[in-house]
Amino acid sequence: MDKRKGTCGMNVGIVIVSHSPLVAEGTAQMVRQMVGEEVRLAWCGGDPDGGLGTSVQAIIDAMESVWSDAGVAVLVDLGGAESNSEMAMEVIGEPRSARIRICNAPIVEGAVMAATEAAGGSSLATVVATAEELSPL
Amino acid sequence: MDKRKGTCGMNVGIVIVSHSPLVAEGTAQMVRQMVGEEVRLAWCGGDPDGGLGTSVQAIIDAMESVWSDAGVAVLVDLGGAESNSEMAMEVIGEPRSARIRICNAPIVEGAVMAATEAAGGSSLATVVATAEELSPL
Amino acid sequence: MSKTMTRLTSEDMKALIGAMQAAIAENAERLTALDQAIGDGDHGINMKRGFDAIAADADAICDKPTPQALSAAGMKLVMSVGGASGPLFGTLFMTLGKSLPEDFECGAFADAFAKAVDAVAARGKSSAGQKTMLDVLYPVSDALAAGKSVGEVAAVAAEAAEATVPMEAKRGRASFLGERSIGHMDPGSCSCSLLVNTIAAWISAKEHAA
Amino acid sequence: MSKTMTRLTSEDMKALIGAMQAAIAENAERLTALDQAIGDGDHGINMKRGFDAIAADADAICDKPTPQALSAAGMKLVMSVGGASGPLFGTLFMTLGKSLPEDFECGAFADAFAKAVDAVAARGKSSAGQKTMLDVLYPVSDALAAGKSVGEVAAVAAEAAEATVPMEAKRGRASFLGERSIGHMDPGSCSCSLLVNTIAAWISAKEHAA
Ligand SMILES: Nc1ncnc2c1ncn2[C@@H]1O[C@H](COP(=O)(O)OP(=O)(O)O)[C@@H](O)[C@H]1O
Ligand SMILES: Nc1ncnc2c1ncn2[C@@H]1O[C@H](COP(=O)(O)OP(=O)(O)O)[C@@H](O)[C@H]1O
Ligand SMILES: [Mg+2]
Ligand SMILES: [Mg+2]
Ligand SMILES: [Mg+2]
Ligand SMILES: [Mg+2]
Repeated sequence: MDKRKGTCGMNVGIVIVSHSPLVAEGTAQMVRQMVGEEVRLAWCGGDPDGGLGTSVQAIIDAMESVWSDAGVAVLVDLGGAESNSEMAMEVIGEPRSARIRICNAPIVEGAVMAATEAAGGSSLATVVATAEELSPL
Repeated sequence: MDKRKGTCGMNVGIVIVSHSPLVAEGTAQMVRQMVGEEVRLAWCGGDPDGGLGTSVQAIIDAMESVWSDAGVAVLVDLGGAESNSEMAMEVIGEPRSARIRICNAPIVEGAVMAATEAAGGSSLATVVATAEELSPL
Repeated sequence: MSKTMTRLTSEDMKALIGAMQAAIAENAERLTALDQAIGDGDHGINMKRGFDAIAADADAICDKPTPQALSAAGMKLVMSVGGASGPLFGTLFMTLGKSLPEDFECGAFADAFAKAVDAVAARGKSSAGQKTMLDVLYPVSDALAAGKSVGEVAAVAAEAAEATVPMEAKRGRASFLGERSIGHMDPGSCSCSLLVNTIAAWISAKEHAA
Repeated sequence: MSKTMTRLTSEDMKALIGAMQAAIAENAERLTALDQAIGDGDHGINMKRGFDAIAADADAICDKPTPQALSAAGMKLVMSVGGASGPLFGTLFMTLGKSLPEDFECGAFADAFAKAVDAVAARGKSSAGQKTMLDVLYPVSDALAAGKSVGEVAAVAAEAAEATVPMEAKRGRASFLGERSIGHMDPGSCSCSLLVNTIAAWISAKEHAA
């Protein structure tokens, strides 16, 4: 548990991975507005050169920055964000990767829902399920 | 048909309405990357003071800027964005409001899907249905 | 409200607008705090922006007959609030304006108010018991329809707002919290109660003065 | 590829990396144009970033034994490409590295390649016929398993890339276009064919020289 952040170290962390840095940052602001500092939150967007895309290193850094034993729920937008997040989990490796879950949920709406659930102290499984209620059919 | 923009005047226009100007702009960039200039696209985000929220006037302006007889598909994030978009449609009024549809779809993923469909010259109903395949259960 | 025919003068409307604006401004922090607990923490800011916008245009609004003035005030809220409450309060005022004759007595006002509340429910795709402003608006509407006194209506509104505390939210952002929305007053309900009480106090003061 | 045991020297690896980087750089615009037609128009940029990153670190990579060098090259792609193709090509090289013995002959290479292609399919949650790079990788894998000559394998890759033109995409961004994805070559398939042909040309040249 990270004492610096009060009780949020016990809550599931949230990572937002968009192709667009603007989408990622704006989504993070919307999440913050709902949950304040109660949830560890990190975002990344843009390929390694800053264009639209994702960077595995940036995703790894984001996942590690919100890491706690409660786990991490990851919200992604399109395909490349998902597969690069999966790669990031593999690089982080066991045992931590087992506590990182990529939500099959829309990035903006899912992030707000997941974070709100996380702020209530719910388990990783519950946080993911809450986000996924919003997911594609 | 708007001759300035080539054939895109015949395609359904896309409006992105987020609580966050960053999300709206970033989503628009992702859409542009997929469809180039083939689709009329407008975005808005932020309340009338620029905070997180939506502005009915900004939504009206966005809807009018992409208007064509082919219609307009609107992508929104959370509740307020939806009801403010409905208000914007009412202010625009009949007969044009009948050709504006708010998609029950995630804002980022839905916008990319809707715009890609619109770029193919599909009808408003098809564009909306394509976006809504991604929608909450 | 008196049982005799009433017509609000331009001065009356200005006074009412001033009173509502002041009440919202004084309570903005409280409304925002309520929204911080179960929402995104902007309800006071939103409502203040809305009523400040009405007040800024009070002269033009109050030049109109009461129904049109109410509609214009509602449209101001729609255009300025920026949150989900904007179209809802806006629809309330706009429908009231559309439904109210220029001269009206209690019964006509109660009828118009009932229509306005139904319009809010339609706009919000919501109904009673979902921990929203409707949980104040419906009881107020019933009290008006039952011909209750101004003071009684105000008390009904305050009690109804309190009664949202144990409810679980099913609409709006508070619904994201599920059971954790229980134990907090709904911000929009608090605003409704505040506005009803402000109007009631103004009417009472006016009746006393008369 | 010769039927005898092979071990790629550090110089061989460097030459192969240089050849692949050059081929991608020369064709980056074409790859990007293919992706503009049915994707987001970045495939050439992505692949170039990936192979430039490998080339920039070629000395360190090529100091390692072939299997580890392949894994390191794959990891470079993963970390630098930035698009969906990064984890896919990365997985191809990394699995090849994991599956290949230090000294290998054709059969061992074909076995390792088959495993690598299966890993790509698992990574992409995809299968043959979906208009993706797999539609080149599987035929190439089959040709290797059948012991075809280097020239034959290269021809199979080029034909397989062409054969993606009439397919409808079912994975990746091109799938958003539905039927409109028909009539364009899949960018990732084009990259695969390009790389296979580049490697084949290098091997042929080397065999001729020997
Ligand atoms: N669908 C709805 N139906 C009725 N009232 C609603 C609905 N959604 C929200 N509200 C009301 O609006 C209030 C929140 O307003 P506000 O904070 O200004 O907007 P936002 O939620 O967009 O930030 C809630 O407390 C509730 O009373
Ligand atoms: N799920 C998948 N399975 C296999 N290959 C895929 C998949 N998704 C994409 N691809 C391949 O990746 C190529 C696109 O790569 P690229 O443009 O670099 O990434 P992005 O689509 O993220 O922009 C496609 O042409 C296709 O061959
Ligand atoms: Mg709010
Ligand atoms: Mg808000
Ligand atoms: Mg691409
Ligand atoms: Mg891309």
